[in-house]
Amino acid sequence: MSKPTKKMTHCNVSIQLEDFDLSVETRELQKRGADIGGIASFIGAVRSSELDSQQGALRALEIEHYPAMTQRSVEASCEQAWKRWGFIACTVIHRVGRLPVGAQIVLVIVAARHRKEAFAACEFIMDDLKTSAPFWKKAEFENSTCWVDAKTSDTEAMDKW
Amino acid sequence: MSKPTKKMTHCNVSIQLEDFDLSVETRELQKRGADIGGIASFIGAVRSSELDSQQGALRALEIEHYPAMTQRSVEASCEQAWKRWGFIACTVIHRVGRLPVGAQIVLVIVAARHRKEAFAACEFIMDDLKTSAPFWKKAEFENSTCWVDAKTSDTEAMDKW
Amino acid sequence: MIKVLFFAKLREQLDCAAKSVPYQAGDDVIALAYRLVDKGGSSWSVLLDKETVCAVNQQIVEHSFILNDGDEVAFFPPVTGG
Amino acid sequence: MIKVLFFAKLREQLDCAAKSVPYQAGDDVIALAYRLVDKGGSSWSVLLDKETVCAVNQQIVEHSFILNDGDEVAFFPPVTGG
Repeated sequence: MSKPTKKMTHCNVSIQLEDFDLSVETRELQKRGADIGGIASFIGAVRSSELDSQQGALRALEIEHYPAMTQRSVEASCEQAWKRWGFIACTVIHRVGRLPVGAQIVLVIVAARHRKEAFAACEFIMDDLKTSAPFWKKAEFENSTCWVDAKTSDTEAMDKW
Repeated sequence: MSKPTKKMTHCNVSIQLEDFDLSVETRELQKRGADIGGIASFIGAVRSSELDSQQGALRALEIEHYPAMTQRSVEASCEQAWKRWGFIACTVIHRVGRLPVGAQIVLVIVAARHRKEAFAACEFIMDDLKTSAPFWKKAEFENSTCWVDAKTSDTEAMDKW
Repeated sequence: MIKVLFFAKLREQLDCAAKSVPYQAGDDVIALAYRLVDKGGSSWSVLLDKETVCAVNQQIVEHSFILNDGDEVAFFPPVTGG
Repeated sequence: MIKVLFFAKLREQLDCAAKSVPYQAGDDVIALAYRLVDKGGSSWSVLLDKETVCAVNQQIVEHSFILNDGDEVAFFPPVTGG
């Protein structure tokens, strides 16, 4: 990877088993400067109808990842967003392990001077993470399991940037 | 106002003096259905450099509104977004009164099946609110006060929808 | 009667938050504004500014909007919330 | 030596999470994949699928990427996080 000339300052990435709290993470970011005018955030959760399935109700997703690569991949997404929109700070948390229906999976928060940069950077990081960070979901139904297929809509979402 | 044929179900709008808590509001929305896959939110805060000013440091914003109109104006913004993106539920909180630098001003949360609708509806509601809801900011500096002028960038942001 | 409200910078400039004006059949917003300027003096001509916004019964309208007896009319500067 | 890792559905299909393969100067990713298929049998041909992703030293690369001794090579299906 080519060294950026200027380093992103406040980018906090965590890959963890534990759940997260949106307010706690947002308050941490709000401390990063009186110049923060807008904070955009996104939470992805396990939907009951994550998959159209003949296999009964979804119970949980099991999320596998590639530990040595995940952190740097997500940081690279943040770095790209930072170069484009120059936000003040961001936090990304992605959970791994077994997550039941309704559980929070991923959190992205971006604090910026103005709302436009906050929204754009937050959505970009989510879209980029979806198509480049090494996470895989296995769906657990009542009587069976299956790996979730990648969606072309995610690749298309990334192409628009 | 022409009656919509189908009414938006979960739209919670509050105009208030009190501060709000992002996690509390988000958890309320998360209860609105197991089919929620994405929650996008935005917080607007009082920036120290809200205005380029010769008048010293900004201390606070005083937010005036038109009580009889504010609620229905914000609800109309939500309704428009709901008709376009069909989200599951949304919450908008806008504070009024005197808000010191760093204080939270506005919160928009949209819960939807997919991230794309959540992001789009959340940003739309913010952009529409900025150009149509009857709120006005008065800036309080160390030795003077002045009304904040409307920004053409806000009108432009709305035009893109 | 028409109930007329003024907000924010406009309210301060006119030193007036609300007033009642007799209803005149056929008046649109701009005719009402001219009556207010005639009565109030030149400082009130701010109501005729292109950027001044008008709401009738809590909905933003064009300045050609025709009024009805009992309407609530509000004049205010461009909004700056959010 | 080249350290080779497999993830998710690929790991299950191959019933293998990691293996070591001798380094051969000049090999690119696709050459390495062919060597693994030759040795492991037809079930391993999934490595040659167009949609199979390859990362070298934790960065996604094209299948024509030239390997160096000591590289960590990972094969996996398209990612589905977020």
